[in-house]
Amino acid sequence: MSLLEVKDLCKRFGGLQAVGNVSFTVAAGSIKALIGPNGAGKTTLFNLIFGALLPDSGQVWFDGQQTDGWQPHQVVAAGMARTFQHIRLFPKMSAWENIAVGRHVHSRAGFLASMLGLPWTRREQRAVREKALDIMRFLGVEDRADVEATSLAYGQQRIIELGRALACEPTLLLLDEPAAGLNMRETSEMAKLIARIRDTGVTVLLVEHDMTLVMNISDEVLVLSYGEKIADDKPLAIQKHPEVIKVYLGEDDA
Amino acid sequence: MKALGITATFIFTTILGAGAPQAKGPTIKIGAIFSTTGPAANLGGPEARTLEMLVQEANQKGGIGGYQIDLVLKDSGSSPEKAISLAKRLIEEDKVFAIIGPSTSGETLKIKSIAEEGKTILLSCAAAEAIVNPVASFVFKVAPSDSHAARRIFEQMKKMGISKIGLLSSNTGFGKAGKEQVEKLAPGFGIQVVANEVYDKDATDLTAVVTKLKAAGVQAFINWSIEPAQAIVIKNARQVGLSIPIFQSHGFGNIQYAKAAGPAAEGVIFPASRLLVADTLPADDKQRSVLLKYKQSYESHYKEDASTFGGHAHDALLLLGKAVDKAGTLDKEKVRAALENLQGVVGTAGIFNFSARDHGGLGMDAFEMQTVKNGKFVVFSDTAAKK
Amino acid sequence: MSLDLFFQYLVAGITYGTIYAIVAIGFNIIYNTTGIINFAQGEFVMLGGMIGVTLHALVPMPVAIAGAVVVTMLVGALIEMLFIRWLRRPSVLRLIIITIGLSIGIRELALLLWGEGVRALPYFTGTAVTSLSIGDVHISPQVLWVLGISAVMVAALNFFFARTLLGRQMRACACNREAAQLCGISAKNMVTLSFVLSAGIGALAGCVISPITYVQYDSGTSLALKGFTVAILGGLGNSMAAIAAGLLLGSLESFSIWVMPAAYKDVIAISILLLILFVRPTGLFGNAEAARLKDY
Amino acid sequence: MARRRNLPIVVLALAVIAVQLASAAAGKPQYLTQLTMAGYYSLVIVGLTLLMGYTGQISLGHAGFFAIGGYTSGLLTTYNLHPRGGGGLVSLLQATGLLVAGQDLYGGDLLVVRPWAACLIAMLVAIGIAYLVGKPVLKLRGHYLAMATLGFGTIVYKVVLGSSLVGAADGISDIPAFPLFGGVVVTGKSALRVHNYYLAWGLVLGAMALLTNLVHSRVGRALRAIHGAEDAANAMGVDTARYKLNMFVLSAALAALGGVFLTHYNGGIGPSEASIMKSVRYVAIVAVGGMANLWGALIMGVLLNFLSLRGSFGSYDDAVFGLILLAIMLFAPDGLLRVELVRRVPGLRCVFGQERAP
Repeated sequence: MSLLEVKDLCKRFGGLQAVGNVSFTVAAGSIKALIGPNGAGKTTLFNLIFGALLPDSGQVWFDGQQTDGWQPHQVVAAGMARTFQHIRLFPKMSAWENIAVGRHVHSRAGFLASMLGLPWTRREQRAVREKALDIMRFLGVEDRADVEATSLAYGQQRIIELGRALACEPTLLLLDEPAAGLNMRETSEMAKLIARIRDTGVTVLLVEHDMTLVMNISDEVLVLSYGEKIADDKPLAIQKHPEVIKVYLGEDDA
Repeated sequence: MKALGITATFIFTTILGAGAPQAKGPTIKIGAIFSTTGPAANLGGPEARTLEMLVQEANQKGGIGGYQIDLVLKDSGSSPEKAISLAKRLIEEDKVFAIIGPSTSGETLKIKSIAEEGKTILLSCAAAEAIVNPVASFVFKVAPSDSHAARRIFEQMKKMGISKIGLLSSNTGFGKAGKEQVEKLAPGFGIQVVANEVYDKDATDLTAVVTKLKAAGVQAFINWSIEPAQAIVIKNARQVGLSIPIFQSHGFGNIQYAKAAGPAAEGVIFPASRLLVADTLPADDKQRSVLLKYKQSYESHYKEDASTFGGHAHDALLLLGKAVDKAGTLDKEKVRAALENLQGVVGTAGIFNFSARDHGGLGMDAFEMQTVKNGKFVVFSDTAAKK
Repeated sequence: MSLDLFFQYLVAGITYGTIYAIVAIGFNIIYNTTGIINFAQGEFVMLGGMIGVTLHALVPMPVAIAGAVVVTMLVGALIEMLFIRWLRRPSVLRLIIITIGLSIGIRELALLLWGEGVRALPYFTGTAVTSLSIGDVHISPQVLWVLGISAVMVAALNFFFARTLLGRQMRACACNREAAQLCGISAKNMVTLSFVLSAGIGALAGCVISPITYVQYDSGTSLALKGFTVAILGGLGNSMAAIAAGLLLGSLESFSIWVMPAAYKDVIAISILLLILFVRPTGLFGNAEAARLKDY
Repeated sequence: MARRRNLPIVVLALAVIAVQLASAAAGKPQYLTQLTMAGYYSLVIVGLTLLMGYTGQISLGHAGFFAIGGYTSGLLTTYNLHPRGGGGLVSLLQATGLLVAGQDLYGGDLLVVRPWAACLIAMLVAIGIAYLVGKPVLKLRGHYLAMATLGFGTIVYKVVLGSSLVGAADGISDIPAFPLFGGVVVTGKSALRVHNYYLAWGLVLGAMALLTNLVHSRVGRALRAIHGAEDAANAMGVDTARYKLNMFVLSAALAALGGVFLTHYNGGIGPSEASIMKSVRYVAIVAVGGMANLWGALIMGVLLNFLSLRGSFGSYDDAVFGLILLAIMLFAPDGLLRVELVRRVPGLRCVFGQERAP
């Protein structure tokens, strides 16, 4: 059964067709990778699925609901979470607090209850902190809990950002270039981590340039070029796909 | 905790350090609240300078009623909330004998009840009728009433056969008070206000406003303001080709406005105290010597032209001195009673005759119709106007 | 309403508009190189007018104006060097509050120096009552002076920023400070220069408008508010847009007086400005990309 | 954690009592007048601190909300309905007990809205306006947000200055005292000075307790997240638009509350309370206090307002204010109470440096 279904999604910026008529599905419990040259419209597609951008036309169906036109926070409440290509951690907040923000949709203290400091809000606060620390343990960074997040090493910042998305308890996790800027060792650890996350039952859709990572962990790969889908298949088939080779190696060599 | 302690200590040392200066001999402590800064600085500035100068002069000559004056001068920045705080401070903490000021009606009205409850004489330098009507026993005002100015203007208009006028006023307390009086009194003189506009005191240009007057086809207009913008009105009116008579309020009584409007100000008619034309008054004029003395000492002291507003501070101190003299004591109630019964005191604004029902004291004759001729203020005469 | 009156209101609107626009241009220059709004810009205008009037007592008017511009430029340079230059990576909000503090400080100094009196330069052409007339529509020649000088100023600035090396260097700093520094441009000097330039422009504006508006120690504040409004309405950083926006705002104010009490002139003008901002969140001619770059 | 958070509140409560006792002991109870006024202004400042320092949204129009609160309550409690006594609406209001009859200072008959009702209406009006204004305005960013809030402030200022209903330039005078409960009355009468002081500071304490709780809650974390990276906060499920709006409305409500109480305390209000300079002052005090530092803003606010209201700076009030602003922004941009010294001394840190501590 497909958890996410994208139908004929289109988005133009002025004269530029960023995403044109893209349709695909992501099966529950799988890892799907989204690849393509720079400027192929991968991040735009992400933003359209996530609600950060409004599509010009087309539909997004997530978990049986039509979610296009929703705001990101509504999409998150429905069970999606994402990370960013350029790390967007909250400055002046510690690592665990960053992750705790991810618990937002799973806690409920509002303005009034929080101001009054009602006992249940305090209990909820403690539970949020425990959950955040649990996630840090799962990611193996529990010793950095109280460090200001933006002062961590780059690789660790990526992990905290991942943890923040996990804290949303998503059924579908969107990862925008999770290995960007990481060295080889860190990249392979990231790959293992993503596989582990999938094993906990989370469906993953990721954008990535590192082909080793993509081919190692993906169940399916979708290739975009100039905003259009040119292939959507198993990794091995993609590697042999003539059009993909043309896009990646240039037309002359094909 | 420590820092809070330090802050508290700091607050208290600042407070306790601010004790009154040591005075020699019997003293009378007078408080003053003026808008030395802020939107009404044009009023408060000359008032504060006048009072400082006169207190210094008086103390050299033995003070008032034999008492050295201890002046506590405060700047309200034209804010009522600050005037309230300062009035409470002066009355309760500095325990002043009387308060001179504030400069604006809005501030005065806010502290009227504070002075009344604190049984402290308040000599306001603002003009609004509401300051002395209804009468509060401790509250007086020394500025001439707007209603008198308005009546003088209307009388002049009648003489000139004007019945359809425009009214412009600035969006300050001075403008507002005048606007109310003009609106109230015009029907009684058979004069119709067909255009009535309030303009911003910070206006940069007022062509559109005078255009509206022009469109309304008025025979003359009154421009009631205390701020520089009133000169812009005069200029713009002449620029758009309005050649009708322009009447100003006594707020025009500051030669810098006439200078600012340049040739446009020529022929503007306005009621004002005789201070502006002191040197042209006949030798037997009752006010002449008082006016000249104040004018000369202010102008030599500060190297700037005296204005009628500084004169209010002069009159307030003068009246207080007379009352203390007459009462012969520093009993607030007795001095208040003496003040209330003062008759025929010649001040810069006119001749003051107080009574239990009239805490304003000035009559219509406080005003003299004046005009601008060759860049100078002169007494207006109908024959001169025709020429 | 007759056609004459319509045009007379339009003339009034043009008068307001040119005054606002000439002040707004100064905002844009500092904004373009530093990304901050200099809330002391109005004080440059006031200083220009005050110094111009003071000098005019001694020397002929053109010399006095030139003197005022030069002195105010020096003040601008001094301010930048004393209060801005040595700060390490200041946040935008910090810079804004510093300029607010400077604005208050300069105003109070002016009060000490010149008192609360009102001053003005004489009209460049004619006197306070001179006006050019077409039918029953009248316009003061000084308004044409302001309009003309604004136009010359914008043309000169466009030439400076587009064609001269210095101007291009300043623009480079505005786009990307680090990259500009790598190319050997002294970003700090460019910031100083932008203060000097906008102080000079402010001072010139102050002199040109002073016959119309007069100048007083606190006249900078209200001018700055209007200038800021116009700069925002046009879209920050764009001086041509500022002139258009100035004329638009001025006309709005003027025609609002025709139908509504003059007391609500600003209420109407600002309400319309807010409505425009809600529809176009980056001003009439601004672009979203630039606005995002210069967040707090 | 909870205990550490409550410590400063307890310290403040003790300081409030200590100041009163000290002023009584020193024979200077008059200082409480200005401290009371400063307390009401502090309500604006702490609300604004949360909006600016934590949520990252600047407002150059908060004096507008203060004025809306004060003016609405002032107008309702002074607008004499007696001449319209026979009217249907007036009779209806009278029947519901919303009106109170009395006499003015000079013996005229008065029929005005009861202060309780006026206060509630004023708060509702301020909250309603904040909601209507905040919704579109908070979509703007940076300088454009600054301009829009400045524009709102200017509109309020020009409206109160231009409307004769609220006294135009003179403002509203002779606003009656506000009997709260028991014998507690909001009034400037010197006999009730001490208990008005405790009332004002009780409100400040209450506000501080509520806001400190808020800062340390799920909501506070979401607000700081919005400040740090708005899009990322939205991507974590925070309804950023709603949170910004709620915070804006909350800070406006606090400002209006200060306005209502100070207006009844002063017995009057004038347009200067709505002026842009006032709004700029509030923003500056927040900055001087250290932006995201409730306690710093509170202390700086009280100190500066207290001295200014006493006229301690004479005609140099604005100048001194400008200089303090400059000096702190140049040499201690994180606020005076955030200099290294405060951070290093543990005792001080638990009072001033606690917001950011995990």
